Amino acid sequence: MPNKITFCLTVVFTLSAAVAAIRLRNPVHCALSAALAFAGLAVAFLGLDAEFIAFAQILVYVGAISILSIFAVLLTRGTEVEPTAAVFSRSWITGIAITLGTAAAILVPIFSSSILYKIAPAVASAPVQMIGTELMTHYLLPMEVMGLLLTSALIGAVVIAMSDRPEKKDDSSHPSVTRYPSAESKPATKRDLTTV
Amino acid sequence: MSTLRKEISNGSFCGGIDVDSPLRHFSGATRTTNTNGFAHDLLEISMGPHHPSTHGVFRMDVIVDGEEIVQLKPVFGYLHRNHEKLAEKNSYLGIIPYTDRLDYICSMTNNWAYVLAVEKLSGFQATERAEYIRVIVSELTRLFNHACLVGFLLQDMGALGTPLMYAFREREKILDLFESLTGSRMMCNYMRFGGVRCDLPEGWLDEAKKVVSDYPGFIDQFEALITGNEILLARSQGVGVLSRELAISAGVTGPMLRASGVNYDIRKTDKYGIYSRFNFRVPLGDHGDVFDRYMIRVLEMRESLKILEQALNQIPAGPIIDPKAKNRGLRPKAGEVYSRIESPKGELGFHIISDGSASPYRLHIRPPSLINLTILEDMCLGQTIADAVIILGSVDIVLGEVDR
Amino acid sequence: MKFNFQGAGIVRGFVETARNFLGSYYDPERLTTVEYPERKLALPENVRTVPFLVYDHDMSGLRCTACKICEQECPAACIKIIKDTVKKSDYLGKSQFQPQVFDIDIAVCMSCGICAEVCPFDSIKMDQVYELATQDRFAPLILHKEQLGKSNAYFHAIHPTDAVETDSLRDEAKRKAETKAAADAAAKAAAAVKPKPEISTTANSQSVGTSATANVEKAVAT
Amino acid sequence: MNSLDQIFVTLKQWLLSYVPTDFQPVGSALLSIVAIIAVFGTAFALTTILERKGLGRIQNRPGPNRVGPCGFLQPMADAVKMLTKEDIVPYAADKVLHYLAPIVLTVPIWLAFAVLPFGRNMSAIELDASIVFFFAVGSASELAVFMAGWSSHNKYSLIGAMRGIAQMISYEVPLVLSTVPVLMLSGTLNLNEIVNAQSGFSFGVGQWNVFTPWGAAGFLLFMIAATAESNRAPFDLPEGESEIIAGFLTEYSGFKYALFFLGEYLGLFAVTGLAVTLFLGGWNAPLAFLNVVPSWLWFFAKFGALIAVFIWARGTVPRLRFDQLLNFAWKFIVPLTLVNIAVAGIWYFSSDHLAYAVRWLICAGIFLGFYELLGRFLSLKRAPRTYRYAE
Repeated sequence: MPNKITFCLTVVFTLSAAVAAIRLRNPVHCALSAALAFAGLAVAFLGLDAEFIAFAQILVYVGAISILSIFAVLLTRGTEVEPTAAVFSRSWITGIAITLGTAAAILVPIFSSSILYKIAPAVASAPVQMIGTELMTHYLLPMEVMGLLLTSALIGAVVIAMSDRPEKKDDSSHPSVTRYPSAESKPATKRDLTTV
Repeated sequence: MSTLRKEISNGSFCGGIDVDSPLRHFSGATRTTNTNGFAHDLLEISMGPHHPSTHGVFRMDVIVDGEEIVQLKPVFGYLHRNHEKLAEKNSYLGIIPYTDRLDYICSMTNNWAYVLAVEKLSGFQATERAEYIRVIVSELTRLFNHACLVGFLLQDMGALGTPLMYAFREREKILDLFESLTGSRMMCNYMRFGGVRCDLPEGWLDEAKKVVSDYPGFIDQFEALITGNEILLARSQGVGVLSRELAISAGVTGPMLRASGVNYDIRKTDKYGIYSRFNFRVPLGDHGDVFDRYMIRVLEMRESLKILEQALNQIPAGPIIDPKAKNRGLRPKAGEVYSRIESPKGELGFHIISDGSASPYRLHIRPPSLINLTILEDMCLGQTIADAVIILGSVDIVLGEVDR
Repeated sequence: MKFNFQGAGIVRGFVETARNFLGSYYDPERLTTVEYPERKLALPENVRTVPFLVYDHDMSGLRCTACKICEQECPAACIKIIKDTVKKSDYLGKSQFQPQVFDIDIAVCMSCGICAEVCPFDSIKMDQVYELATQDRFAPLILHKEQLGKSNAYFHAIHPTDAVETDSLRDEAKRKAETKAAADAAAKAAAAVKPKPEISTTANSQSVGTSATANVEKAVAT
Repeated sequence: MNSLDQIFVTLKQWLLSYVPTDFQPVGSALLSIVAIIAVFGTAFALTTILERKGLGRIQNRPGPNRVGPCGFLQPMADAVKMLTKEDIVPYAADKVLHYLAPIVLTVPIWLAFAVLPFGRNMSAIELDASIVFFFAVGSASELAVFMAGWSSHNKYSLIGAMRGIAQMISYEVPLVLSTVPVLMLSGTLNLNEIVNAQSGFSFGVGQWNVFTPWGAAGFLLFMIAATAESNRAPFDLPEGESEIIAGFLTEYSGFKYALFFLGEYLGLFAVTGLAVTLFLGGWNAPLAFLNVVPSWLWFFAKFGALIAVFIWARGTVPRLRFDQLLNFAWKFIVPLTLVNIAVAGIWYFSSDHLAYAVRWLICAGIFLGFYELLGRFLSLKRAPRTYRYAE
């Protein structure tokens, strides 16, 4: 019974955070609400006794992904809300179509899956050690492929970021020197300086 | 493009603010495009006049791109106290205490610069002993000014006051000397036309010798604490580079100029007072960056110690003031004079025009802090906010002197 | 002796701060703070804060003659003097004005000591009190004659060298004045035979004049 | 000896015996919470005063010594001052986020203490992946820093916040990576088991991880990353008082500021506790005969010593610049942690073939060689300077 209450609370919390993430007008608020929704998901995982997944969810999604989305929001400078902007996007019909399609794509396999008719094991725990062993043996190839993909993405990001900054000009061509026109014409010698 | 314009005219830098908010004009942000065509925001920050590291009430109007400075406007005048105008109402003697308050760290050198100008105007000559005393107190001033400067510089760099406290510990010893000599620690009001106000108290020379002989230990300690520190090197080398040409054409003087590699020290070029009798060298830097300015000050402290050792040993007995020199009710004949000395911060000059009355017709001060500050933007462009703070720290300004 | 590995500079800094930290427990050089209200440093003799007026014996013996030189010379213009209407006899026997009002606004005073330097009568001197804070920033910071007047003994206590020198100068001036007075009395006695009253006044003012010059020189020289 | 060692465990069991069986798990949790809040709340108060006194001593001055005996009531005075100060919220601030930020910082940090073993049988909850839990709850502090800086609507705050997030994300990587060798060689993610793995003695000296080359290197790297992660000098850029006033804290006052202050110190305590647990043998005694001293006392002794190191660093080094800070993380610390993982692998696989001392020297040599080379390479631009003198 207490588990069910916890579950319901978590569901309400997570869903409202998710709705807020979509509906709030300020993108920064949206990003923070998304972080809350991620945290709610982590609690749901905990309710399933999947400790490792729950902590990884917080570590990766709350700690990194949401921060990244905040960075993205700030860098694209989308935080200004125009007062005249419509609440709904004009392309909402397309949006609904995509949403329904995605939901169907997820829901159909779930309902047709045999998992629904399985009886849940008494202790549904996945020890960390088991996860690690499985990742390193059975799922080694997918993991390596993912690692490769992420690395190449990382390198790509670095390359894009590197070309952003123009080469620094050297000091001799500093534009402000020309503000003092006598600078080039007068060589600095001791004699020049001693005259008052 | 139209939305872009709108955002510029809205001028707010990030969310959380209503476009109709009366506060929106506080945030001045403009949008530019860089070479790659990415649009990005410029942020205007008003650093100061109430800012922890602007060394008083000084303001830097900074426009940054990220943390990189693209424009910097120094704004001063917040500490303007009318010293030059006050001088026109005061007697020549009564101006001396006001000079204490220009560069309130180094009252002795300020006194000297002013007194030297009046002596030049009225033809007085300081006595032999007074000349030695002047050199001694001025070099002591240079010692603790440089110590404090490097302390403040490291404070600006975030060293939480430890180097500053060590510098202050040594400064206290010198201030104690000044207190027993002149009666005041900082506002010494010590020099007079033709000499100095009072003679050295008994045992003062021995105490001064002790302070001077202990001082190298302090510099060694200080250098062990910080000079080799990799963070200091990384923070200060190549930061705030001031080229030799720019330094000369902008009229920069003092350790800042010498850090840029220009051999110019008024103690050597003008040989005012009795500096020609002492054997000392002028350290010169090659890079003109913050680290060179730091090192030049450290090295100058060591050279000042040499002068002090010679002066303390050679000081003759005799009168401390020329009895012919008139201090109260001085009315120098009409004329104009400019006199300068090497103050710890640079060339400190006094330009006095006398109309023969009891007060100067006009007194103008050439403050090294102000002149050295004018090129702040040139040193800061392309650097970050954190750099601007230490570049300002390395200029060595005292706002009392900048704003007068 | 210098090890140069990466980070050596930082390590040396750590050693230095550790030395200072440990040193603060046994080396007074490394714990220089003076805990002020409990412990006060002895002030050097030359220390000056705000001016005070010296009197001999009691307030009626105030040395000030309301000559207003200090008022004129004060760079901050913080001194206000109003002459009394009646003259009193000073220590030389010469009748002099005393100040009816002598106010110093120590909120304005910048403790430069020029008033003490220019005073020809050794009357105004620099005090050494430094706990001057008040709760009201106007009235209590204007010191009146009664607060400013302090005894010669106090002067001796805070500036012994200067006080001894001043006293010897004053004693000498007094002795001279007495000799003069005696000479004058003799002259008077002689003049009683042949009366010529103008001489005595001239002689008297002459004697005051010399003592004043001597004092000015002394004030400049110290 | 055993009774003193287990005194808190016994006390808790004795108290729980008065609680109905159904509520015992809740009661146990509540007791642990009370104990943790009491102990680390006191530690917070003590650290603030001891830090100021220690810094004072470093700077040739006695530090605060006016309030109470030797100034030890100063935290009380500070608390009274903080709580009675006006709580100012800027007009243009995002009020909800401005209000929530200190809470978001402080609350998750308390959770981190749940998994730390403070003594034998003394950890609040036993988790299989307790170190993952620790890092997970710690990651919320980045959000709090961002919320505080962004919601204040102050330029300094915003700069501080951006510095804060970039710094904390960058240093989270080496922080986690530097713990990897320990996890590899202990073969567990459970902090209690990691401590148990260090409980042996060889020649009477504790088998702590820090006494191995990869452990010593990992410890140093972990401490550097922890300093940055908890925004302490020389990595206090998000606050950087000489540059950006107080960074993301600029617009905070009164109670909220106090909460931030508390949160920062608790974060420091948490990572320090983790450093003790991972590298310094947790609650184990350093020498075999010192086992008589209660285990929790050992934990807090090591904890205090590490806090002192943080204070010492704060009194010594200047602050880095922002780009240097990130370069230091990505170009120096992260590669070194990776090298250290490799060194740990070499250490593990060479155990059968080489003598202990040889193994030690080889592993230390590899790490130090990389350290020196990488350092040289990164500071190539800096040549030693000489200065000319003019006569």
